[in-house]
This record gives sequence, C-alpha cells and structure tokens, in this order.
Amino acid sequence: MKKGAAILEVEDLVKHFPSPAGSVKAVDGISFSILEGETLGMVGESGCGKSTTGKILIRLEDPTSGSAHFEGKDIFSIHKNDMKAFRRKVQIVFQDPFASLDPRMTVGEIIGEPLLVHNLVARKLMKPRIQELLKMVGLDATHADRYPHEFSGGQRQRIGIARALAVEPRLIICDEPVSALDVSIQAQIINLLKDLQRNHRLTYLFIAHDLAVVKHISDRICVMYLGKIVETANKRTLFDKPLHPYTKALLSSIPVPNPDRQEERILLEGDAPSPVSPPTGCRFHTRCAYAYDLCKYKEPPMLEYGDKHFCACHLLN
Amino acid sequence: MGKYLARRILTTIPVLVGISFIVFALVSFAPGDSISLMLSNETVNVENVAKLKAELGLDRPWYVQYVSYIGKLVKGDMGRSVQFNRPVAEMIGEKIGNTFKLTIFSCLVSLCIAIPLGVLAAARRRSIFDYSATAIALVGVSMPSFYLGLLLILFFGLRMGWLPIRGLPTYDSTFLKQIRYLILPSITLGSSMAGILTRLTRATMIEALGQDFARTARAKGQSEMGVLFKHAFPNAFLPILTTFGMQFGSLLGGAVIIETIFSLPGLGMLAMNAVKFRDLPLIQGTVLVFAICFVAVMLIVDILYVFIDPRIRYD
Amino acid sequence: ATPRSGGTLKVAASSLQSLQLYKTAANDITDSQSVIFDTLFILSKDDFKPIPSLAEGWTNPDPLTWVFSIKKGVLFHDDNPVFPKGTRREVTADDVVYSIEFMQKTSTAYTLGPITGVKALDRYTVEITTKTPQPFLVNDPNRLCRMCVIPKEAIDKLGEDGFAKYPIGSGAYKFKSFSPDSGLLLVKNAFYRLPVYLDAVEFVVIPDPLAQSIALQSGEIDVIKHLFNLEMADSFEKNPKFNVVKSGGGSYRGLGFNTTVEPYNNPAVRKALSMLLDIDTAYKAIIGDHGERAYGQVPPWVPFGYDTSLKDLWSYDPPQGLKILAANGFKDQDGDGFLDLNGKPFKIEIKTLAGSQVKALTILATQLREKGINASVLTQDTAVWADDLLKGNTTVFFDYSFAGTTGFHSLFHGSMIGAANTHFYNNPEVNKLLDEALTKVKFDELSSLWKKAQRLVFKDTVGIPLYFEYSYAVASKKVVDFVPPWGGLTLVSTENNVWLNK
Amino acid sequence: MADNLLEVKDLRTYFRTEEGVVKAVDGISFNLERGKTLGIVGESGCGKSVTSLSIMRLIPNPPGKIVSGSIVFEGKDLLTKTEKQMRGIRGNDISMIFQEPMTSLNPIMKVGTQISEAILLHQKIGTTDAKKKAIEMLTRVGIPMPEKRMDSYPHQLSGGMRQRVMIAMALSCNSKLLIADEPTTALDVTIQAQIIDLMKKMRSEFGTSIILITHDLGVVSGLADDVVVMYAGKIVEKAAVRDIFKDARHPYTIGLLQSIPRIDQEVERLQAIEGVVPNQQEMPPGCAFYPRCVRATERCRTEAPPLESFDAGKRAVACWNAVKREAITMSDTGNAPMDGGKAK
Amino acid sequence: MKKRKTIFSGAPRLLKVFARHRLGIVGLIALSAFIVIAVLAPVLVRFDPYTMDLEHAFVPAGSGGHLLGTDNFGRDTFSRLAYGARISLLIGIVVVTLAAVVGTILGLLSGYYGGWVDFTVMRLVEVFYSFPFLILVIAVMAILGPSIFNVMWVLGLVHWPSYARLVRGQVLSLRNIEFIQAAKTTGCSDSRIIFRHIMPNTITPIIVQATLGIPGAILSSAALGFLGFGVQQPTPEWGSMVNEGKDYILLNSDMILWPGLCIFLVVLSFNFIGDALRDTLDPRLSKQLK
Ligand SMILES: Nc1ncnc2c1ncn2[C@@H]1O[C@H](COP(=O)(O)OP(=O)(O)OP(=O)(O)O)[C@@H](O)[C@H]1O
Ligand SMILES: Nc1ncnc2c1ncn2[C@@H]1O[C@H](COP(=O)(O)OP(=O)(O)OP(=O)(O)O)[C@@H](O)[C@H]1O
Ligand SMILES: [Mg+2]
Ligand SMILES: [Mg+2]
Repeated sequence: MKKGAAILEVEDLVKHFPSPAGSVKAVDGISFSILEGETLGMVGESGCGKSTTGKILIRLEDPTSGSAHFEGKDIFSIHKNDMKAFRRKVQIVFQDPFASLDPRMTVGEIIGEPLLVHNLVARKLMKPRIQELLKMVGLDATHADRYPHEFSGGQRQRIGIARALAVEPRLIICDEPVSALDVSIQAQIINLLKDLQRNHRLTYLFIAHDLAVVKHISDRICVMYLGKIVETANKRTLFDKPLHPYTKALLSSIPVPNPDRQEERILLEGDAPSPVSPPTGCRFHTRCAYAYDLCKYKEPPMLEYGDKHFCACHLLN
Repeated sequence: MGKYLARRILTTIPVLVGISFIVFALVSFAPGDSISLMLSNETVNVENVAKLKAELGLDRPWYVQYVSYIGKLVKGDMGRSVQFNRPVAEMIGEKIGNTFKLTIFSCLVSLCIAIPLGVLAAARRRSIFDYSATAIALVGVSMPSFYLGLLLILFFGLRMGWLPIRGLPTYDSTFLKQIRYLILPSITLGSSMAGILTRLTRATMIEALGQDFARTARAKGQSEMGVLFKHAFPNAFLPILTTFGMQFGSLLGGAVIIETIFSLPGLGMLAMNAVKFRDLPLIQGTVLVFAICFVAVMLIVDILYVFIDPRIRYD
Repeated sequence: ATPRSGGTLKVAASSLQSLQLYKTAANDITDSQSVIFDTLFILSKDDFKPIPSLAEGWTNPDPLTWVFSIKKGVLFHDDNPVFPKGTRREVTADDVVYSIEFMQKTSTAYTLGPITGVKALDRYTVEITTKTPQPFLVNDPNRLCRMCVIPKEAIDKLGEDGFAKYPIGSGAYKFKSFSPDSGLLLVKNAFYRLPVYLDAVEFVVIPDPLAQSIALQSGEIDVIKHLFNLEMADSFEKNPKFNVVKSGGGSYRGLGFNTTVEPYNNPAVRKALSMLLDIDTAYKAIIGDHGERAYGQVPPWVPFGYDTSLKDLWSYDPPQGLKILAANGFKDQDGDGFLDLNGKPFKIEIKTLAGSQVKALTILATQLREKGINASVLTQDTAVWADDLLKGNTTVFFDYSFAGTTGFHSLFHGSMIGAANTHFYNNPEVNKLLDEALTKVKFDELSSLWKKAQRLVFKDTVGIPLYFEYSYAVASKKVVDFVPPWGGLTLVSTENNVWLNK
Repeated sequence: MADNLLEVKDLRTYFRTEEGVVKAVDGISFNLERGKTLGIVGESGCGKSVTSLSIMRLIPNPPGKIVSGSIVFEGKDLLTKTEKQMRGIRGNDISMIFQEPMTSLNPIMKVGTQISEAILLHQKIGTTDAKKKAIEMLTRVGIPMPEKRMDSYPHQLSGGMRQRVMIAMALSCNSKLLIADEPTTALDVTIQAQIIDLMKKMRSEFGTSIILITHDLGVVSGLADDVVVMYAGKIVEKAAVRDIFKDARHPYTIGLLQSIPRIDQEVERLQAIEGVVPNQQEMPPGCAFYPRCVRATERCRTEAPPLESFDAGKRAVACWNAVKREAITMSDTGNAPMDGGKAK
Repeated sequence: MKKRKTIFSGAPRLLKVFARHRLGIVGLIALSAFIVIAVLAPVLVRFDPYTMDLEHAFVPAGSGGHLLGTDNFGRDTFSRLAYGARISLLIGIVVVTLAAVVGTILGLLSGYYGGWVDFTVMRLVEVFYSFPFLILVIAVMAILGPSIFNVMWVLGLVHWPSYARLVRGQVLSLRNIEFIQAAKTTGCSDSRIIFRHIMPNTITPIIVQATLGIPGAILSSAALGFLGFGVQQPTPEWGSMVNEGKDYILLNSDMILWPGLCIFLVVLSFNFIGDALRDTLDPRLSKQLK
C-alpha cells in the first residue's frame, strides 16, 4: 500500500471537561499525524481519552485548546456553513452496534440519510445506491427495508460502516468498532474494514483497547495513558522493541491463547489514577516499577528513537 | 452538603416569586372582588367600605399592589385578608396544623399500605396475592377521592356509626381522639397515593430483584426475605422516595377536596374560600404556603437521598 | 318541667372565621356575638317589636331624639385579659356611647343611619339625636339592634384585632376559647341578670349543610340554627328525636333584572318573561311546604307592607307572554328552536350563587327552554356574582334579600345603585315613597306607603318574586326552649331560656 | 476414576419466552475434578451463564426451569435439595463471582458489610469476628488499607478493586467450588492480568476448584486445566487445555482459534467464521453449527451429532466430520501434537 | 421473516403481547362500551337528559322505563350518564393531547438545546409543580368562568409539565447516544435530529404516559365538577352529578352512586389499558414485570 502525505495533523490537543470534582483532563496535550491511506491505531486503557480524541476530531466535542489540520485546513475553525463539507470527508464508526443505529428507522433510511442530507444522489438513484452500499459491507440488498433490531451485532456494525461510507469519506474514525462483538464476528468486521480500505483508499484512525486487534489492522500505533500519548511507532517496531514501560506492561498483560507460552508477566500495581488529578511529572510514575525521582516532577518529553519511533520516558535518556 | 442545601433553597426563591406573581396577576384579572361582595350586602355601610378599600390599598393598580405586597412579604408580613380584615399569617397559622395532621397521617396511611403490599406482591409475583395487590392499587388510583369520601361517610359514618365523619375535635381532645377523627379523611386522601406507591413499589422491587446484586446476594446464600429486605428494598426505596415527594404535591392539592368533604378546617378549605371570595392576600398566602410545603418536602427528599444513596454527594 | 342546670349546648355553624364586630352580616358571627354581648334591646320573633334588654326602656321625646335608660348593675365579664377574675365592672352610659360611636366608625356590614350625636346624659342614660326622624332605629333588625355593648378599655388595651380574638361583653355567656373555622367555646356568665342554665355553649363549625345534618343525627351537635338543605326538614320532622322549629324569618327569593340593559330595559319584555314561568310548580318541587309563593318582596309574617293584592300582577300565561315577545322583536330566525331577538341569537343566563335556589332556577330555565328561550343557569362564586351584579355585567339574576324593611329599600331604592340595588332601578316615585315611609312612626301610614312602592316596583316587573323560604332550626329533643335565631341567637332572655334535658 | 467434585449430567435448562421455548442449555455433561479449573468458552448467548446459574440453582423461575439432568456435587444431587439446603450451600460450598463487579455489588451497602454478610450467613460467629474476617479477606486479595476500604461503597472503588472484593466475598467461607462468570471481561488488560494472577494465587492458597467462564481464549489458556467449548446450548468439544489449543477437533473450535487476532502471530487475513449463531427459532434440526461450518455435509443438516468421547474419555467432540489428528498435524506448522490430554 | 416491515411492522406482535394482558383486554372492552354509549347516546337513550319530570323524581331503577331511575328533577339517570360519558371522555382526551403536545415540544427544546432555554422551561415546570394544582385550576377557572372548553385547556395547562420533564429526560439520555451523534456527524440539521431522530424515540413513553394521563385528567375534571367549578348546570357531567346527588345522600344515595361508579370504571379501564400498553411498548419493563 502506498502511503501518501499526512492527511490529518493534530498538534497539542487538549480537552478538559468541567466536573463537580474538578476538571477532568481527558486529553491533555497530544500530537500525532495520520498519513493518507494508512491506519493509525490508538490503544490505551479505559478512560485514557481515546474516544474523546475521536469525538473532537469529528467535531462532536470542542477542544479546550490545540489544533488539528485535515488536508491542511484547520478543522476547529470551520464555519458552521462549511461543516457539511467537512462531514463528507471525515466519518466515524461507533463502538456500540446497538446504540449507534436509530431503532425507529429502516436500514435503508439510515444509510440513505447521509445521501439525502448531502444531496448526493437523485431521489431515483437512491435505492440502487443504498443497495450498492449494503453489498459493499456484505449485507443483502433486501435488508434495506428491515429495522436494526432484526440484525445481529456484527450485521449492525456493518450497517454503521455503510452509513459512514455513504458520503465516500477520506478518513474514518473507528471508535472501538469490534470490542462489543463476539470473537468470531470480530474477525469478519476487521476483514471488512481492511478490504474497504484497500478498495476505497480510506484512512483510518482505529481506536481500540485490544492490542491484538490494533496490531492486526494498523500500520502505526500510538499508546495512550491518562490523556497523553506515551509511545508512537510502526506496529512492528512497537511489538518487537517497545520502549515505554507502560507499553511493555500492556504487551505482557495480554493473555495469549497458547498454553505453552510461559512468559514472565509484568504486573502493574494498582489502578490508573483519576484524570481529575493526574500525577505530576510522568503520569505513569505511580505504577512504574522503574520510576525514579525525576519522573515524579518532570514530565518526560516526546523524543524520537529510531525511525519514527517516538516515546516519552526519562528512562531512555 | 451545606453549600448544596443553600443553593437548593436559593433556587426555590425564583420559583416562589414566580408562583406569587402568577397568582397575583391571575386574581387581579379575575372577575369578582370582595369589596363588591361587601357592597352588595343590603345593610352595607358604604362609607366605611370605601374607607376600608383605601386602607387596604385595593384602589391602586394591581402591579403597584404586587410590589408593595412583595415588599411586605420580605419582612414576613403576608398582608390582611380583605374579607375578614385579619392578618393572613395568623389565619394560616391557625389552619396549617390541621392540614399537616391530615397530610402526614394520609402519607403514613398510604406508606403503611403501599410498601408492604408492593414488596410482597413483588416477592410473590403472579400469585393470588400479587394480583389482589395490583387490583387494590388500581382501585386506589382510579377512585375519585370525593366519591370515596362520600362512600366512606355513608358507610362507616352513618350506616355503621363507627367513626366520626367530620372535622377535628377542638376542645379537650386527646391525640387518640384526634386520630379517630382523622381515619376516614386520611384513608380518602391517601388512597390514591397508596395505589400509586403500591404499583411503584412492586415495579421497582421487581426491578431490584432482577438486578445483579440481588443475584449476588442469593449466591451468597441469603434467604429470599433477606434479599428482599436487606438488598432489594433499600435500592427500590429511592425511586419510591422521589415519587413520594412528587405525589406530596397532589396530596396537598387533594386536601382541598377532602377538607371540604370532611369539614376539616385546614389550609385547603381556607384557600377555597379565599378563591370564592376573591380574597387576594389570603389566596396569595395560602398558595405560597402550599408551595413552600411542597418545595420543603422535595428538599427533604433530596436530603434523605444523600443519606440513603451513598453515590450522591452534592459537593 | 323545671329547668335543669348544666350541660354544654353544641350549635352548628357554617363558618366562623373571625369574631370581629360589624365586618360581616353572616349569621354565624352575629349569632355568636349576640350571646357574648348585650344589646340595648332584642326584637320579638313574632311582631318585630323591640323588647328591652340592656336598656330598661326608651323614649322618643321628639322625632329626632331618642333617650335610652340603662339597667343598673349590669357587669362586664371578668376573668379575662382586661378584667381579672373578680373584677366587677359595671356597664354605664359611657360604654354605650362609646359602643355606638365604635360601630359608626368601624362597621362595614351595618349602618346605623343618619345619627348626628350620641351622648351620656348621666351614668345610666344615653341620648341619640338623628338628622331625620328614624322610627326604624329600633324596629329594624340590622340597625341599633345589632349594636353590641363593649367596654371601651378593652379596645384600648387589646386593639381591634386583639378584641376580635378575645371579645368581652356583658352577655349571658363569656368567651372561653376560639379556633377559627373550627369551634368557639363560651361559658356561663354567672353574674348575668337572668338565670343561665347551660354551663357552656359551643359553636361547632361544619361548613357543609349535609354534614351538619349527619352530625346532628349522630349526636355530635345539638342544634342546627339554620337548616340550609330544606330537603332534610321533612326527615327531621318525622324523626321523634328532633324538634324542628320553623320561623318566618326567611328570605325573599326572586329573579331580578338589570333594568338598564337591552332588552330588559323594556318592561314589556320583563312582564312577558314572567308570564312564561310556571313558578308554582317550580317552587313546590324544590321547597315544597317549606316556604310560600311570593307575589311581592314582603312576606306575610312581616307586619308592614305585606300585600295580598299583589297576586293579581302575576299570571302564568305562556301564549300571551310569547305574543308580547313576538311583538317586541323575538322570533326564531335561525331555526334552532330558540327565539332570536332582532335576528341575533337570544340567550338568558341566570346568574346565581350556590344554594338550594339553583335547583329552582334550573327548573325555571328548563321551563324557558321548553317555551323556546335559550336559558341556562350559571352558578358563580359569591364574590364574582356580587361583582358582576355591581358592575352591571349581569342581566338576569337570582335576587334575594332578608324579607323586610332594609331589604326592600336597598333592593330598589335609587340611592342604593352601586350597592345592593343591582337592578339599577331608579324610579323617583318609588324613591320618594320609600324615603317618606322610613320617617313614619305610625304603623299604618308606613305600611300603606310601603305597599304603594311595592306595587309600583312589581308592576314594572323589576323583579319576579318567586317564593319566601321559611327558616328552620332543628334541635335535638333534649334542648328545651330553643327559639330560632332572628337577628341574633337568643339563648337567655325574658322571652326564652334554653336548658338541656337529660 | 478421578475424584470428581462436580458431575453435571445431561443438564437441560429451558426458558419459556414470548417467542417460544429457549433451550439455553440443552443436555450438557461434564465433570470437574477437585482442585482443578474447568474453562467454559463460547460465544455470547451459548448458555455459559445459564449453566453456572443452574449449578447454583439460581435460574429465575419463571421463565426458566431446569427440566432434566443431575448436578452431583460431592456425591449429592443438587437438584434434589430443598431451597433451604441450597441456601446453606450457596456462598458456603459453592460461590460465584460475576462479570460486572459494579452491578453485582449492592450499590448502597458498604463493601465491608457485604463481605461480612456472607460470613455471617454461613459461620456461627459474631459481627465483630465477621468484620475481622472480612478485613483479613480484603488483605488477602491485595486491597490496600483494608480497614478503610471496609467502609467504602462500591462506587468509590475501581473496577479491579470491586472484582477483588467479589473474590474476597466468594472465598470468605472457603468454598470448595468457585464459579467465575467472565470475571475479567469488563476490566482493562492490565487489571485483567492482576485479577488472573490473583485467582491463580487464591486457587493454590485455598485449593478451590474453579469453573471459569469466558469467551476470551487467552484467559482460558492461562488459567484452565480442562476446557469445554459450548455452542448454542450444547457442548461441542471437551478437552484438556493443551489439546484444545494444539489439537482442536471440532470445526467450531478451530474456527474460533483462527479468527482471533494474536500478538504472537502475524497473519495478513483473519479466518473468520462466516454467518452468525442462529437464534432458537432458526435452529437447524441437525448440528447447530451446520450453517456456518466449512466441513458441513448433508448429514449435519438433519442429524445432530452426539458428543463422542475418545482418548479414553479424556476428550470428546460432537461432530460428524471431526478433524482428524493427522489433518491437524499436516496443517500445523511444525508443532507436533501433544500426547492426548497429558496436560496435568 | 422475509416479509416487508413498515413502521407498524411490530403491530401484530404488539397486539399479541397486549392480548396477553387480560386486564388490559377487560379495560379495552369496558372502555369501548363507554365509548359506544357516549357516541350513540342520542340513539341509545329513551329520555332526553335535560327534560324534567318533577312528578317522577327519584324513581327507582328499572321502573317507568328508567333503566337507572331518575334524579331529583325526574330526569333519566341513564340518559344523563350517557351524555356525561361524552364530556368526560372528551375532556380526558383533549386535555392529554394538549398537555402532551405542549409538553413534548417544550421538553424537546429544553433537552436538546439546554442552556437558558432549559433553565427557563425547567423553572416554569418547577413553578407548575410546586403549585397546589387544584387551587391553580380553581383560580383560573374562576377567571375564565366555568365552561367545558375552559376546563379542557386549564387542565391541559397544568398537565404539560410532566410531559416536558419526561421528554426532556428522554432527550438528555438520547442526546449522548451514539445514533444521535452519528446523525450529527452525518451532517443532519438540528431540526432533523430533533424531529426525525429524537422525537420518534420518545414517542413510546409519551404514549404510555398519555394513556395513564387520561384517567388523571378525567379525575381532575370530575373533581372540578364536584367542587362546582366545572361544567355548568344542567349539562350532565359526572362530577357535578355527584355534587348534586350529595344533597340527597341521606334520602337517596343512588344519585351519587351511579355517576361516581361511572367515573371510577372509566378511569379504571384507562388504567388497565395504560398498564398493558406500558408493558407492551416498554419491553424493558415488561420483561421484568412478567
Ligand atoms: N462529556 C464528558 N464530561 C465529563 N467527563 C467526560 C466526558 N466524556 C468523557 N469524560 C471523561 O474523560 C475521560 C476520557 O474519556 P474517553 O471516553 O475519551 O475514554 P476512552 O479512552 O475512550 O475510554 P473507553 O475505553 O472506556 O471508551 C474519562 O475519564 C471520562 O470519564
Ligand atoms: N431470563 C431469561 N429469559 C429468557 N431467556 C434467557 C434468560 N436468561 C438467559 N436466556 C437465554 O439463554 C441463552 C443463554 O444465555 P447465557 O446468559 O447463558 O449466555 P452466555 O453464554 O452466558 O452469554 P454471554 O457471553 O453473553 O454472557 C440465551 O439465548 C439467552 O437469551
Ligand atoms: Mg471510548
Ligand atoms: Mg454470560
């Protein structure tokens, strides 16, 4: 696959939610870029800010600060009137296949809505286009008249993908698209996403907490911890030579379906701290076995170690 | 908690001002006026009535009256009743106790019926007991209170002569004696709430019993009664409490009818008469006191919530 | 039987919100006050003649002067915030003067009339001077007869509000406790000049007439002073446990017209409408034997002005009535079965306040509908009803008054427009007759003037008299010597003295 | 014969629903040896939880009912016990932990009280002793500051902590059998690793036998001794854990293994099992897996395959066309198959 | 399975589910009976409900062709009840429709836009909630004068807040649900999101609440009638019939018995239906309750 120029560039993105207990620092200054045609995987534990990042990038939430350029244009300064144009280029697929489809609409209406709203096809051509989209995601053309509740989770996820595809977007943000599915279905969806990418030259921001899934689908991966990116690398590099202690722990925590594999687990102590009052210095220091004084008060800078392998850890210096 | 309370109380102020304004405007535009009523009396002393009207400021435009009313209200002065030429606060003070007795007793009656009935119905789902509880609840909800009141008077008061059917004894009455007087009115007033709460208790109990923690309790070896009362009920109680608070408002409103039927001199009757005689200060006063009672009950419910539900912390 | 001492008499009241003097003409309040306070005289139930009470007697030396002499040794109640227990405070002429002035100054519900001066001639003599001759000063139940004698220091000490909460007088019973709209307890005044048999009198407030009846039956109360639901009178009469006492008292019930509004400003239309009403049937159905058909405003039991000859003014003659209406522009033009007036739909809305008359009016409205007039009854709140009447928003209304002098005067005298004369009727001839009558001391003169005025008014069909309602009081058999209240409740007087049998 | 703590025979648990009878568990049999861990895997809705609740006799009735079979625990059939006897067993001899530690704990009761409750129900000790015991249990499951945590409410704890509390509660009466229904599914991987570690520790400390229910094959491989694979209410394959992963016979098991992305392998394309689990109404008369099976034949459509044992009863598979060992050997890259079921 | 589904595709299944609620069916039958009587009143009854026959007052049930006897004016009780059914049913339905429409619109706006819209609407709701509603109604009725239309819209006025709250709550929970966010990212306008996505998904609880609200409205209007604030004489309205009968309670209790029973039965049938409907339409609840 030929990779193009950066399609999305995110610079120092911050999102703080106000809450009674203090502001929730959901995303706290992250920067990354996605190249055209590639898949950037984003992993991290629950609550580390992955979905928030995705929602900001598709303008469902407004950022507290930072910038993001899509195809060179600042997406946070898009005027209300130009929003529609933006939404033709960037789409999202959600995690929950049961909540992401309007239960009162037929599948045809759901997939047809973007076409209708953006005036993409003439009314007459609507039906064939919907059927085409359905086929594209591996559903039967006759399914257009049914309601979401008549479908299984995997099929629903396909419908969600078809809806995203309807506007022929350039970038699709996939927010944990397979984590609610059974393993046997997961594989179907992952395969589908890969096929679509190849056929339509799509770019994905693929959010997940399952490293194995991310590994399978991504070209590059960034690892988030508590609102920060701690490490970014090509997937092979990341899996073969993880640098950050958190990444290492994460990798070793994954249970591998191989009873012969007897690896030494790196067990992390305790839970991730609250994003309301994240630890000073390196956010991971409270759970890091190797943390030393510096980690407690100085935030490690994101530095490049080898080919596009970025990591933020004092230990490396 | 304190801060939360203060904020809660502060937010009720616009509500109360809104209510008083609506009432004032409504009554001012309403046809009828208590001064006319005095004048239509054939033995009237026209001069003195005109003097009274000026004294009470009733000859000024309504918005001027409203401003001066609010001004006095802030100082705790609720004005004087036009019809009786007495301080409204005093008149309300005389009546509020009876309304409290009636409503509190009605609440007790309905809670005492609703909770055991609802809990047991949920526990013995689809048994005869469940069906009868549901039926009783539906009857309670569907029975017009004025009709129920009359039927109770007719049967228990008159045909059987078991219970007094009117008022509250004023003199040398013991607490027990008063309770006897309160039985019929309280049943009448509480029946609808009892019905609503029974249904709600049953529903929330069934929901709570179906939840994971109830399953955990059973898996621990807890008996069905233990699951019911130690685990399910405390959880089911929260929505019951909320509804109870909301229903308290209807209960206060219902007091108007019940007090009329049972000749119970309370706020409701006072308000009804005030409306009939267009006694503006008295209407204002009674409505505000009703609203304050309701707001206070809601506040109490909110506070209770904090104690019962550890998940809620208002700071 | 010899009267027995002791016991508490429980009397039903409909509403007792305040004991303030002269603020309302409501029965319950005046009834309770008449037990606590002394008045100069009371009126005889039978002939309206004043009977001395606190006054020993009075003279009328000239038409403009009245001199009252007061009984000696009458004492105000003791054991209260003003007069501690054992205080013997005699009622004097000064108190009477003060009381009259107090009434003049504060009363909204009653008016004493054109009194120019009140003064005490000596400790036991009071002189009242009036602007014009005022024979009714002592004959009218709503004037001097209502004047309660109060100790002046009480008002000074307690204030008006305070006095209303703790009334102190010199009547047969003294105030004990009061819970507004719930109950009033009075206890025996041992110093009273007449023997007082009852230990206490309790007014028990029961707003609902039906509930009063039930309470009487169940023994919770002993007396219903005013039985409002006449339907019950029969059943009480049949019941050996109760005495039903009937009195003329009662009231005039009629239909009134606002004589300034189209088409009711046309006497012919008013007359025609009266011809369409089968009043006999209507009133009999509702009050049966508990009242009498009215042909004028004065009932047979009121000595002045009762006029049997008025009967010839009224006839039930629908064809004739309809003919008159037709001649005055009434015709069903839109074919809805109801007469239209000059092409516009015509509707009669009889405004009334709640009460047993609603039933009678409903019958009358139904009669009119049957004759092709779209009539209905609108029951209003008292205050709205009064306001509508006063502002002239009402065309046809339920007309009622106490049957008697003030009633007729205020209902039809031009000077009462804007107050009780809601007919907006201003006939100079009638005004003159009424004014003149009020100055006549001689009974016959007065009565004939009154009759003349009455005939004029009803010839004009300013109102349509319907019926007079008897007043009923019901007392349990054990209550002896109870007289129905008439301008006040008399429990202890030279005429009667109530006691309780075992 | 091995020392079986639990023997489930031909268990059938049906639910009566609006759409008809749901055969959630339809004739399953398995044994659990003392001290061993049995993993039950399968896709969502295949009857794993119903199986565990049937053992606890906690199937909500109505609509559910255990229609046949036997559950012999320590030699006695649980299905013949009275409700009162069962209460003595629940939480005492057999205890359970659930997937959602948030909803499985009573939200308005202190966790300390909830643990003591279990102790008080089964042990004749006073409240103070029960409290002491609860604190001890909290310490053992690795909760810091246990005295303070006793007074916490569930919402004040993180997911991992809550699951630890559940485990403390389950083990507080030294249960002989612990049923863990997806104990780690709701947790993050790092926390999941902690909990798995804790369960291993507890297993060796208490000698508890465990039934581990999960759909995560990775978790099974790390924790279980034997594995039961369920599909649509039936057992399709039973084997020791090594055999399942190295020498699966049932096309479903194989499909399952091949469809998961793994960090220790790299494939360009996952082998997905096409289609979805049929619902009860569309259940084919023959093998439930038939519509999705790559090896299906005409016989599979009409005739349900029985669960046939082989390898001296150590293994069983329900398939007419079970993959032969040779076939596996051939397709398997170098990994020689283990000798039948010598995983112990 | 393959058959085409429409928006009412669930209907046959829902009917089946509904049919399982025996009480719901009983309610439906009873209500239908009342509706038939109300609609066909002019053909069904033998006597005009207004015609008085003073000689035949208080005729006992059955005699003289009077199915349920006559009242104090000799009017036929059954005729009056039949005509009264028209009024009560009409009031119930109109009031609830009015309240539901107003409440739903305000609730949608308040929930979706939040901010000052929400603040204003919610304060208004609170004001209405903290009012002793009967007194408010009485006061307003006093201004407007008693008439059936006034009863309807005044009751509508006081009933809307519960719908506004319900809808607002629904909207708040829907607003963050993914299909709404998906609609946003699709580029749908606010009005499309509100009316095409949010509203259809709040309609079920609204229908349930409305069905359960009708009996409440009927009870309220009857209470008004009883207090003399409702429909005026001589229009036959059940509440005011009880009020009329009250004066005769000691002499002839039939006069309150029948109209009271009618109110009770109609309200009861609505409650039966409402319960069944809730169980049918709200599968979450119904699953638990059965
Ligand atoms: N609207 C909001 N208001 C307040 N806090 C929020 C909001 N949305 C998210 N958060 C908080 O921000 C943090 C990051 O949330 P986010 O949903 O981005 O996490 P995530 O990495 O996607 O987690 P998961 O794997 O559970 O989806 C969490 O602590 C969450 O509680
Ligand atoms: N209370 C119930 N009423 C009706 N059907 C039920 C009930 N409980 C379970 N079932 C049905 O039984 C079948 C098996 O359910 P079960 O919960 O055992 O699945 P599971 O394997 O545990 O799935 P998951 O991985 O989702 O927990 C499902 O088809 C389910 O629909
Ligand atoms: Mg997320
Ligand atoms: Mg499960």
